[in-house]
Amino acid sequence: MSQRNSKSKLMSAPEAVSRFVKDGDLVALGGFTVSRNPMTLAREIIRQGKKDLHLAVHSQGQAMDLLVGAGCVRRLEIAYGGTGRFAPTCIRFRQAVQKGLIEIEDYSNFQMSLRFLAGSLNLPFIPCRSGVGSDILEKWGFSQELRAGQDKLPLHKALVSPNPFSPQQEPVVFLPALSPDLALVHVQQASADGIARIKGLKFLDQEQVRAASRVIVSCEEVVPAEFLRQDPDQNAFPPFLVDAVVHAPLGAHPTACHLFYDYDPRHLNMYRQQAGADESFQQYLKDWVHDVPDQETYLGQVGAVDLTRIRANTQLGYAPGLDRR
Amino acid sequence: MSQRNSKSKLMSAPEAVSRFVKDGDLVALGGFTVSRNPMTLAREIIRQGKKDLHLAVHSQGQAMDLLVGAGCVRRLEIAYGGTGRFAPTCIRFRQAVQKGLIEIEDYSNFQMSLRFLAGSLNLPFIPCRSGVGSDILEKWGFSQELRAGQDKLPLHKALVSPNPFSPQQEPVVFLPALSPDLALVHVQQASADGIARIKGLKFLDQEQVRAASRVIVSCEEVVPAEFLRQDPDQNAFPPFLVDAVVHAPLGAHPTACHLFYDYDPRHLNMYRQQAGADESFQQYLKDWVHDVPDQETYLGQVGAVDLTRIRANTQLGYAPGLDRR
Amino acid sequence: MNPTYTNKEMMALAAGRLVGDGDILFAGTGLSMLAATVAKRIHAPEAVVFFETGGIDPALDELPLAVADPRVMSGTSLNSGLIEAFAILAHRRLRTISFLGAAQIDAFGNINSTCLGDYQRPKVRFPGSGGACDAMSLAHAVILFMQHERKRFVEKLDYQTSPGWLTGGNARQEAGFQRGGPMAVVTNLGVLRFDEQTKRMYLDECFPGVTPQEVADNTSFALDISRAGQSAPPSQAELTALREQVDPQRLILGPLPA
Amino acid sequence: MNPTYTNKEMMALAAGRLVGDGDILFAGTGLSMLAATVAKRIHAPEAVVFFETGGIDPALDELPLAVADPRVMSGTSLNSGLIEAFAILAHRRLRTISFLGAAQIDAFGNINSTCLGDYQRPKVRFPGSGGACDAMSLAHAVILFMQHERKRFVEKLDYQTSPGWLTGGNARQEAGFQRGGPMAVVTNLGVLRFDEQTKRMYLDECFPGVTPQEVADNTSFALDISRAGQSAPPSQAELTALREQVDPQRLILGPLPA
Repeated sequence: MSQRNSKSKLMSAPEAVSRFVKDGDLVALGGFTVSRNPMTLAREIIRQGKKDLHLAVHSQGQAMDLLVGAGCVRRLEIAYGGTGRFAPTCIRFRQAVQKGLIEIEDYSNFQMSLRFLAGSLNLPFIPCRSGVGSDILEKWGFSQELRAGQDKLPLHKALVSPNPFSPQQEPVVFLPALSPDLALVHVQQASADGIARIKGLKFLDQEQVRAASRVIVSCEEVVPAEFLRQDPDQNAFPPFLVDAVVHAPLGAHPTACHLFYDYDPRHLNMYRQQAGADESFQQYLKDWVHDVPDQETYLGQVGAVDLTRIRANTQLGYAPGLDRR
Repeated sequence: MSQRNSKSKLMSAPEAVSRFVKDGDLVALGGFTVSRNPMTLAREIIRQGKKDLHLAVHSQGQAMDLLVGAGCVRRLEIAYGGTGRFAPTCIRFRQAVQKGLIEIEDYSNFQMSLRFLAGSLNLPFIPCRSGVGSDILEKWGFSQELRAGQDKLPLHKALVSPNPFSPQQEPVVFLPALSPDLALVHVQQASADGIARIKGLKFLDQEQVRAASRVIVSCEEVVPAEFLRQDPDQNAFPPFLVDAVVHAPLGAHPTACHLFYDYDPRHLNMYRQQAGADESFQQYLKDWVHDVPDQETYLGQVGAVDLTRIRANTQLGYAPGLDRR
Repeated sequence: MNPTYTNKEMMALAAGRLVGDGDILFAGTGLSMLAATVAKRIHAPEAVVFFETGGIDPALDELPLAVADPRVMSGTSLNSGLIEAFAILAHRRLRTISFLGAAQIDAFGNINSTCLGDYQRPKVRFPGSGGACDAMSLAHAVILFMQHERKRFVEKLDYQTSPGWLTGGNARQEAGFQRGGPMAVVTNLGVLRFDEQTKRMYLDECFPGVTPQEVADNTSFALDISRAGQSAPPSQAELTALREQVDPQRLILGPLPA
Repeated sequence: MNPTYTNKEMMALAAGRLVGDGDILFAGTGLSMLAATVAKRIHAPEAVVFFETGGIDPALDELPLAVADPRVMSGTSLNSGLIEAFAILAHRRLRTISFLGAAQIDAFGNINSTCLGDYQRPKVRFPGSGGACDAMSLAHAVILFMQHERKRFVEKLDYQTSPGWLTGGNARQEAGFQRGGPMAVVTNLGVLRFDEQTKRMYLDECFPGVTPQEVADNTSFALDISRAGQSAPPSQAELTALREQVDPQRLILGPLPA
């Protein structure tokens, strides 16, 4: 019948963040360590001074570290904070935890993934075979008291219980479902009405979007919906779950976006150096976030040389021969 | 490094079935009602006289009905048996249940899907919010006694238990994971080493394959692995889970295979008529299974006219204007 | 003078009228497909049709005859998995409306699509739940299609495939369901709804030419007919949309009125 | 005369030697990537490398520096989801071998990659489990990389991120794990394994030039060194594969030997 919903959800990053990010939100970040971090959106959140965010991530790198470092985050549920060789442990994350600036709850990657999956499927909880005997189950970052008074937190971090379906009744792990208020993801292509396409690894972006109550998608390219409908097998999630589409070229920089650009080793090394001390980190925030009102200004500051250096080979998806030391 | 496993798993349907299908196997069938049923493989299983199969399906049509009708099936776990307008209830399935020829256990579609998902993820079980208060939970087809003595059956069909993570402790449904011995799926493209691509809806084929101990894939086209590796986002499951690749053009006929051919209304209507009585069904089995040693002979019998009539429009994926009455 | 129409046409249109703009419609095949697509044509252009098989918002240039018909995979915004489709059905932020048929229904809108007689050795076997139990458990609301006969509107189901309002009152909430339940039953005689408090079925509208008593006579359980109004007959615009755009081949509508 | 080599080269090769042909290798970055790919080059051509992020069997024309590096998505047989990757790790029909590093290890191969000091207010915070707890729980076997220092080989972990043999003996099985556990620990001094019965760590091989006593001296807990043999030094073929094919840019290997 080819009669289509064409309501445009296209808007600027400032509009999307001011309309759909609320202080105190439970926020899922898409991407993974050095790939497809929603950086344009994270910088805008910092500029707008959002606070008391409760982040829920599996393995996250740059976006999480920047939000934590900028003081936007109160609570963090996480499996891994690092950017590979550039920062085996995320630097501001490490300092915030060591100084007790944020409340933290640790899970494993599979556990966090399953929790998002359960949230996305409306399952009450999800059991798994990972983690019996570990301190992940023993040591709780969010106490039982805190949990009892908080509708964003399940009663228990996790439970160990016998498997009711096996004669051995072996212990298995029950994990609470995770349903964020908001998911932020950066994708390669989206249409104005919210159809999205992710190329290369999708990590957990789809489950995070489907588990969330609100969704902001930033994208490298805005493309016609009809183009995306020609091969719907490749699309990522139902458009009616998307609240805002933000056109943000290089929106994952300095992390990578498969088929568009590689991670930026120079920027990530610079970040590592500046993030190490409070003063130089504040300077980084000033130079790269607060004094940079929009994505165009940001890209101008990165510069044509570095942007060209990291440009992805269209067949390989990354920048072959890039100096990554 | 581009150094590749190139061990070929290509073999004929008779070889694949004789090597990888065993009497008594717990078998998952891919596809859904009128689409991508593994028909070439089902017919070969009947010709080889495999027996006591325990089928596990969500919504299945033609392949399930044929295997049940031919007497290969002892047990069936199912959510739905039908082929849309051609047989709102599968005909031999209905008769087999009414006559007590097979043991049957009913679940809902979401429940069966979640059970396969749990099997594919090595979860001990999976909880959901679907079915409290229904006879699906109350009435068991496989008794507790039968289950206790059977390593292919979990102790319980399902359990209702309080949600341990919510203050309300509302009742939720626990479902046992499902890990078949064998999965049979028909796909559009596969390489000799077992990389597979499914176009259009994938139903639960991926979860079924990943949950299984053995896997036979039949395909419309055998294509070079290098072609499939150029866009790995579109591939379906890890090749090292595949035991046999069977080249079977029109291998889902008379059900549809998106982008290749539509369902065959003439054949399905003929089947409906012949399946209604025992004698005429035996004639159908003789004409379309036993007397047809291989796929080429089968296609010759379907004939060029009907095959052309159902040929899919390459843009739409089905045969527009096909007489489907 | 009103145009002539068939019973199936009236049913499809009556159900379609219950759809709101922006609703996310979980469609089966048959009448439910007609109801969903005709609503989208007429008064709910922002409604989205999707299928349990995972086809989201297909072009529907031709009517699918099954939820796995290749016509549900073409021109979609997304070809998702089976599991994800049920997740959409259950999504707390979406007003999802499911359409279902059944073999039997009771006074609280619980339905049977599994069998007549004993479960182990039934007199008649039907296809089974499919997604029906899930839709009745998880959707925001469900619209049921039934043939209105005493043997189908029964005091007690032979098999309760899908939970409606269970035993009525708060029973559904106490069973742990977060939302949902049947909102209406559309039959060949009229439209029935469920009392706010008791959750027991009552007659809301009779189709033109049908009397409330006729509906009660075709119902095995006691039916409140005191609130019954009359359904508006199909308008010319409704019939035109249904006949010319939704099912021009009359694959589901069947023969035109005599 | 044997060729000269660095400690990292010896570690990568020693771990690579533990890989069997046809193994499904769950690789992290750093040394584990080198071990997996060099094994595939030398003696295990049918081995398959995959990543927790979902990249299965990538071309690896260049070394990834993180498991989400776009180099793990290119030329793969499948770009799967994160969840599916862990499912592969756990698949009963696959001999999956995982490579992990850690900050601390105890005598039963339990590891810490979370923090030193109190969990709530740690002295040093590390990245966290990532997939480590899952690999130790679900893989067929795990090979661990460690710097051999007393502060890392400890009597009691500050935080037990990932379950190894737990308290030894049958403890792992009793905790419900279906398989797995650490098979070896490769350090800068040698290769350690776990006793069949007690599951306690013992020294299996010293690297050339290292004495068993040196290993014991760098271990805080009592270590059985009575069974220690000597590792073969890297062959020229091994070094050539590692240096010329696996990490020609020496991104992970670091400087060449002096």
